[in-house]
Amino acid sequence: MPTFNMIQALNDAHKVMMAQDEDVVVFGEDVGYFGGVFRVTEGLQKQFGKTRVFDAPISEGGIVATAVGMAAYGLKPVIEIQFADYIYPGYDQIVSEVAKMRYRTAGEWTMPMVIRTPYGGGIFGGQTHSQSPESLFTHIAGLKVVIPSTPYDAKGLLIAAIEDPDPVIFFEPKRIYNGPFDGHHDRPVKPWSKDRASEVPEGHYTVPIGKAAVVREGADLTVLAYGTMVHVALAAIEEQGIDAEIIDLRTLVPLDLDAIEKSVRKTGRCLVVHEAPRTSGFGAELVTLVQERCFYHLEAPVERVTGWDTPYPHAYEWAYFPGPKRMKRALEKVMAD
Amino acid sequence: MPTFNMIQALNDAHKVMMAQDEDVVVFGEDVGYFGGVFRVTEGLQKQFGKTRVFDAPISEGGIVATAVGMAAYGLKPVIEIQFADYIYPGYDQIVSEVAKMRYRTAGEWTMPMVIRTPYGGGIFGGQTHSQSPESLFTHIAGLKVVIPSTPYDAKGLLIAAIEDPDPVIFFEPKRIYNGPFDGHHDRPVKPWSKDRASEVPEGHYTVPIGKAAVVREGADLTVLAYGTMVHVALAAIEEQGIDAEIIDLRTLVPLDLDAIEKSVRKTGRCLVVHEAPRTSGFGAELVTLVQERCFYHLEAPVERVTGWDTPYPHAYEWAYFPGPKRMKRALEKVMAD
Amino acid sequence: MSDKDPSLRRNAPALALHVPEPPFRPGDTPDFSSLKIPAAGEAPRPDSAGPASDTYPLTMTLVRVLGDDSKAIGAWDPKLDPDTLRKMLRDMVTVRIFDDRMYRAQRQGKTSFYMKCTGEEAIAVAAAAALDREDMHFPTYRQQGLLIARGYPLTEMMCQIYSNKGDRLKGRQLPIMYSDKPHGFFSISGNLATQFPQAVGWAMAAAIKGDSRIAMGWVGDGATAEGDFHSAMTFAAVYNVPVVLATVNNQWAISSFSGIAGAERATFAQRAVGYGIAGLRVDGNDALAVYAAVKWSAERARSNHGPTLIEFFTYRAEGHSTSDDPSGYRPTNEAKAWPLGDPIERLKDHLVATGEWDEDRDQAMRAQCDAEVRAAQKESEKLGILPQQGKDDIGSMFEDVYAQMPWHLSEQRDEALGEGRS
Amino acid sequence: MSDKDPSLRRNAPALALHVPEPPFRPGDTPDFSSLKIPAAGEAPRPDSAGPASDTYPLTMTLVRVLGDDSKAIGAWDPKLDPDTLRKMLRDMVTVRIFDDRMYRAQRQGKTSFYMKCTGEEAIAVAAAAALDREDMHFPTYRQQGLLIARGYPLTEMMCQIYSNKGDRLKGRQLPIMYSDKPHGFFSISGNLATQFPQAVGWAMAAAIKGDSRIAMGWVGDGATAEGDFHSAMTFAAVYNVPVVLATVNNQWAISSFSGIAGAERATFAQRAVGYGIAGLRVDGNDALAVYAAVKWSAERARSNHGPTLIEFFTYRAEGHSTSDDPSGYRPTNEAKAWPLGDPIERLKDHLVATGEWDEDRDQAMRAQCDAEVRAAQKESEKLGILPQQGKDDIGSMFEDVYAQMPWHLSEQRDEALGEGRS
Ligand SMILES: Cc1ncc(C[n+]2csc(CCOP(=O)(O)OP(=O)(O)O)c2C)c(N)n1
Ligand SMILES: Cc1ncc(C[n+]2csc(CCOP(=O)(O)OP(=O)(O)O)c2C)c(N)n1
Ligand SMILES: [Mg+2]
Ligand SMILES: [Mg+2]
Repeated sequence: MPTFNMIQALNDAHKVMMAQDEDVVVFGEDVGYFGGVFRVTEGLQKQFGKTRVFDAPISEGGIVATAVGMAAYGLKPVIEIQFADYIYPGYDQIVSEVAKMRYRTAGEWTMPMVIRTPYGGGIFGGQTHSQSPESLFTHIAGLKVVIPSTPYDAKGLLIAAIEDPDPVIFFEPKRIYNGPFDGHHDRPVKPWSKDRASEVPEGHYTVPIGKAAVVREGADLTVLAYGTMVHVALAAIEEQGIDAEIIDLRTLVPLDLDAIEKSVRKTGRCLVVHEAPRTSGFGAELVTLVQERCFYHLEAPVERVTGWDTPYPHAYEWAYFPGPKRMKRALEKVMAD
Repeated sequence: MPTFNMIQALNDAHKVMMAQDEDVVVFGEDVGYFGGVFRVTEGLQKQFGKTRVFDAPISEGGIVATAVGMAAYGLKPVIEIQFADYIYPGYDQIVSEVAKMRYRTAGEWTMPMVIRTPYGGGIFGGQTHSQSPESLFTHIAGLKVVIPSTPYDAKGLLIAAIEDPDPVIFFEPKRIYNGPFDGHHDRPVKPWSKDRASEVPEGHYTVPIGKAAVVREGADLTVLAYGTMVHVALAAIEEQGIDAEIIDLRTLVPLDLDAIEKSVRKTGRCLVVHEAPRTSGFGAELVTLVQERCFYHLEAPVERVTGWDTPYPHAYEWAYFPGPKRMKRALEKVMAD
Repeated sequence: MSDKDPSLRRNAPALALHVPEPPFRPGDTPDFSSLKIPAAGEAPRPDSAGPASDTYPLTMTLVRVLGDDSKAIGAWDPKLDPDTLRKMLRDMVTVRIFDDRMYRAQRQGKTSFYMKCTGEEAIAVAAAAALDREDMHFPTYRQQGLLIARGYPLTEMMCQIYSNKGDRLKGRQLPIMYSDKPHGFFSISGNLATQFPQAVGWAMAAAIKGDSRIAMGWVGDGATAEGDFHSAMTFAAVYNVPVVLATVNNQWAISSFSGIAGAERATFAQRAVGYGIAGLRVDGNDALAVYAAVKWSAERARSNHGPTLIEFFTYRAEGHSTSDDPSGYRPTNEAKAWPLGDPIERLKDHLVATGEWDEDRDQAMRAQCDAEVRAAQKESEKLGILPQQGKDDIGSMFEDVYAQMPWHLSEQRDEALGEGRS
Repeated sequence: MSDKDPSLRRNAPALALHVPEPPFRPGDTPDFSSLKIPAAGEAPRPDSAGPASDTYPLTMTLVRVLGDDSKAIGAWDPKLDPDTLRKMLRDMVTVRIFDDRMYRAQRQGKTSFYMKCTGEEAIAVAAAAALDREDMHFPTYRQQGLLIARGYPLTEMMCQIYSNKGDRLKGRQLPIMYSDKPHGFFSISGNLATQFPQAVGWAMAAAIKGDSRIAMGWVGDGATAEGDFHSAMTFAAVYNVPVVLATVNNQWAISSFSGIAGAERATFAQRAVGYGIAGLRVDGNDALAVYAAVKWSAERARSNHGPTLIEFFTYRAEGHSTSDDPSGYRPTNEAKAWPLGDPIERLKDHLVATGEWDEDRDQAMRAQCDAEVRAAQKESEKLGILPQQGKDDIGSMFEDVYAQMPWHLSEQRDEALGEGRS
């Protein structure tokens, strides 16, 4: 089995699907000859030709809009938005068109497409290369929202997303493209090759959309996380010596509520973790669901660990990023109450 | 004291501020000669001239962007987005520019502007004249989000918004422009003139941003609502004979958390109400805050009454709108638990 | 306090903001005598496979075929056979009658909303005739003529307008937001201009697949200001996309005249020059000119010579929609004063002038169309009108959000059904 | 399964997608001999108060002033005095040295990111010289020359780059995202093209207020594809806005050549024609031509004759940023092969050719600039480099989100301070 980092895993998912399905086309800024600024589409143009893999004008709105037209024709566009921070010029087409097409045409036109985009902090990218806008998509009926946290899941989820009959916003945690990150920015970077999840099967396989993964079983606390924060959370509970169950949501919409309920009923405590700003972040929906469904099982308020309600400030990368200290305080709180 | 409906009250707020402050300019689609499709800006062009009140090209992005430039110059733009459903082409400028300008320039450039937009259902407007996208703005640090529910508040809040040093997204509940609405669409429409809140003082006054209003005191339940739903909630608790305290939030960001906490601590139960779709709606943030802050006072899970997680379907106006029946079931649930 | 300090500047003149104003407002007497209308037959017709720059002069004039004597004249005369012309006339008349009936139905409370295309019937009807049946349209809400010309059942349209049991869109869309794949009519969006770059995307897909079908995108003069217009033009130009991009310049966008979209300085066709693609400006009330221009552009696209932007110059003869009263912003008799005439009368006059039509046949045809529309209305009203809808099959509201209904929508459906029963 | 059914179509040709490809890729030998470069002095200079259409021929050529003999020639010669020229040369040299030092600082780990404007120095520097000091720029990240030409302290720029204690933006912005109101330099945005319509809005405000200051907006060739470009052009045209809109066509947008933004079919200046505003296409490596074009456009704007779109044709001589390695997508020697030369050498040669400069003075000036940049670097590094930042004054992170800090940010600040202490 090959050992892949997340970029290679995503690249491989493209290759598998482009070879399997002639209707899959890939475009976006710099994705063609160059293979994308994070190199996720490297080699695709060479292998599949310029009319299936090509550079797009710098117009996120135009990229999404033409993908809508292509999906209406019957293709399956897999488009890249270079950074999630730049998805907003395409927001109208995503919200008003992509998300609502199946509904408003009663299924006559559907929008099978994947909108891939790197998101999140941890790379000193400043205000416009660090954002985590996922909750802005979870509010939009008709979209699925997927976020992998390992090479294995990245490939399997991307294949599932391409095969999905509905549009998928596919957020890629760029901080962990090359290796998992435990939140300790002052420690040496670990490559994926040292991690079991970098063993990625060849060829076609899927990780189902809508299914969370229990990445660590535990009895005393349920931690809900996704993307980079799965790794930060894992490290934090080990450091704090808490027997927590960690659920990697993997899909935000549709959410695997069963997995969450089952765990919280067991542990009686819950901590929700994300990089995005706190107010109206997806954590709010998670906390709300947990208190709606598990109210009488809760021994303490559900806590949130999040980014701050500010833009992402360049020099304060590690004061903004919800790292081990923020985790520690929240863990202490949720366990103490 | 004149008796105004909400449109007249908003119109009057413009007049007061345009007369008082030469830097206030008003533009948007059809707002000039015609006075706007809902007539909120009627007569302003005649009174203040074409260079202070004018029609804009159909480009919500351009409208917001030029307002950014004007605010940078030192003007105070008050712009209209014809329907909230059409705000998305301006979303990038709002999220990336308006919201972040003060922060990224450390206060060198500020964005005092008001983005007014009619929102919400109840008028058979179908998918694209009925949306309630407020939560998409509450997640964006740097924006204030205001929603009035009466003519008195509409004028006072709009004046406060124009005077505010920061950008305000000002959502106007279009269903109650002409009269309050209790959710019973089959009953005759009541005009504002029959309501005390239509007594609107002449001249300048403000309703403070960031302060909720307790529109009904009560002991057994706290209902958090805004916009049209304030009136629906009032009617519903009367019909159910519940001694509920109803809080009209009026401002979503910054939220009047004190008012909420105080009330929930007293009542021990809480119901959150909005028209917007449920998942990641602003209700999620409200529920989360209540359970974070009042966990040990809660006698039952906080409930949500919301629109559905679907687009707003034309013919199903009243099956979509969170009306008396949805209120009733939620009230029963939150009181029974 | 604003930033400006005029004292900073020596003796520079004061800057001034120009706010465009239409020539006539309520109370004025509309007078279009100063409008320069090129004579029919004057415009040259370049080779459809030629360089885009050959068309640039055509972006600043008007392609017109029907002369004052109602004869077809010049290089753009498509030389259509009389049957085709008679079908076009019939389709246009049907559109007009359909609009009148449905407008009235809205006024009678049978539905919530309606939009007419009065005065613009030639555009969609002749475009439908000029494209192939398999080509795909990405329309706005004023291209009902496409559906009617392609033979879409009137009853289907009406059921959509009534959101009734026969509505294939299950009551989910505002009236007139049709969608029909078999008739090559893409779902109309309430969000202006979104369809314009989508048309380009569809045509890109056709090109990727080596198909031979092309796409035609539609947008109003006002909506050209949206960023999506620019996306469409840019992508169409970059990838030499086989698409026909049409701007219907009916000179109004609700209450804003076309100057607010930039028409004081440039024609809408002229935008093509900026991107180096072909552009044509066409008398939109001249069905033959419309046909000829679309045919030319389709030929160009289909032979891989690239996209064309066409401006159809016309006049919105009625209110924007049933929610609009244009007497608030323009003279009530402006439509009558508009010099390019009624497209239906102009085509009829042409047929009469060429001996292919007469008053009797015209009356009979109109009576027939009227009867058809009435019959369709009766038929569709059997399936219900809007005020009766929205009570049954509430569960359907939760379908088609996704291919498979996820748990949260099933739960909400059950809640909604519970409400329905309570 | 796609929709297409080619059998539907008789013998129509297969459609094909054209995907633009740059002339040279890694491994190729760049050869620009087929590039048509108009001779200096050839382009006519219309009256700046004349109709926009007078400029249309100028959108498809190049305004050039510096001839092969390094003499200034033709109607566009701005006839600048030697002191002004020497200042421009000095500013350009300073920019180049500054870029080199800061690039190196990034490579040394002193900061996270840097972007050079090598080869494009003439554009910002000459534009700064041509506009009035009070006019407002809405720049992109490659107009550091504006700040340097306007005398903004190099230390301030460097402190921003290091996000250090001296950074007036409090470490919040990515390096090179400067902002300085007193120097008429609007906050650079990471979101491409957003500033372009903002410039138009600022100039609209100036016009509303009867001010005499104008605005200048900047955008790259690649970023012209954004909807914001269209907003800027539309609003500028509609309201006859006193703004100069500049597109710096350096032929690359990261790895995408300008063909991906539409340059195969039209120049970027030509976009002006589509909106009916003035347009100029200028040799961006010719400081005199840049100066003359901006001066002309400023005159036009200031006398209420409306906006101008200028395309500065140049070449991005280095990588996009410190994150980019251009050898992955273009020949490494392409910059050298680029025929329009180095703007610094060209201006220097002109000064030498006119007897206003010599090698010795040049060496001395460069040494001086170098010393100044080094001194500034030393000075600013005293206030810290990036790796040391982000630990102190964590509370400042919560300021300036709003004018008054709301409760939720105070709470979060306290949390953050708690973390800082723990
Ligand atoms: C994005 C967006 N903004 C605003 C509107 C509201 N609106 C509906 S129609 C219209 C005018 C459109 O004018 P035009 O494009 O000229 O088309 P016409 O109605 O004349 O056919 C406006 C502003 C909308 N539907 N979508
Ligand atoms: C809205 C947006 N999309 C994408 C990007 C990523 N990006 C940064 S610079 C760049 C290329 C810009 O090229 P161009 O406009 O030609 O300017 P240049 O770098 O050549 O000066 C891209 C795609 C961005 N910053 N903003
Ligand atoms: Mg129009
Ligand atoms: Mg460039």
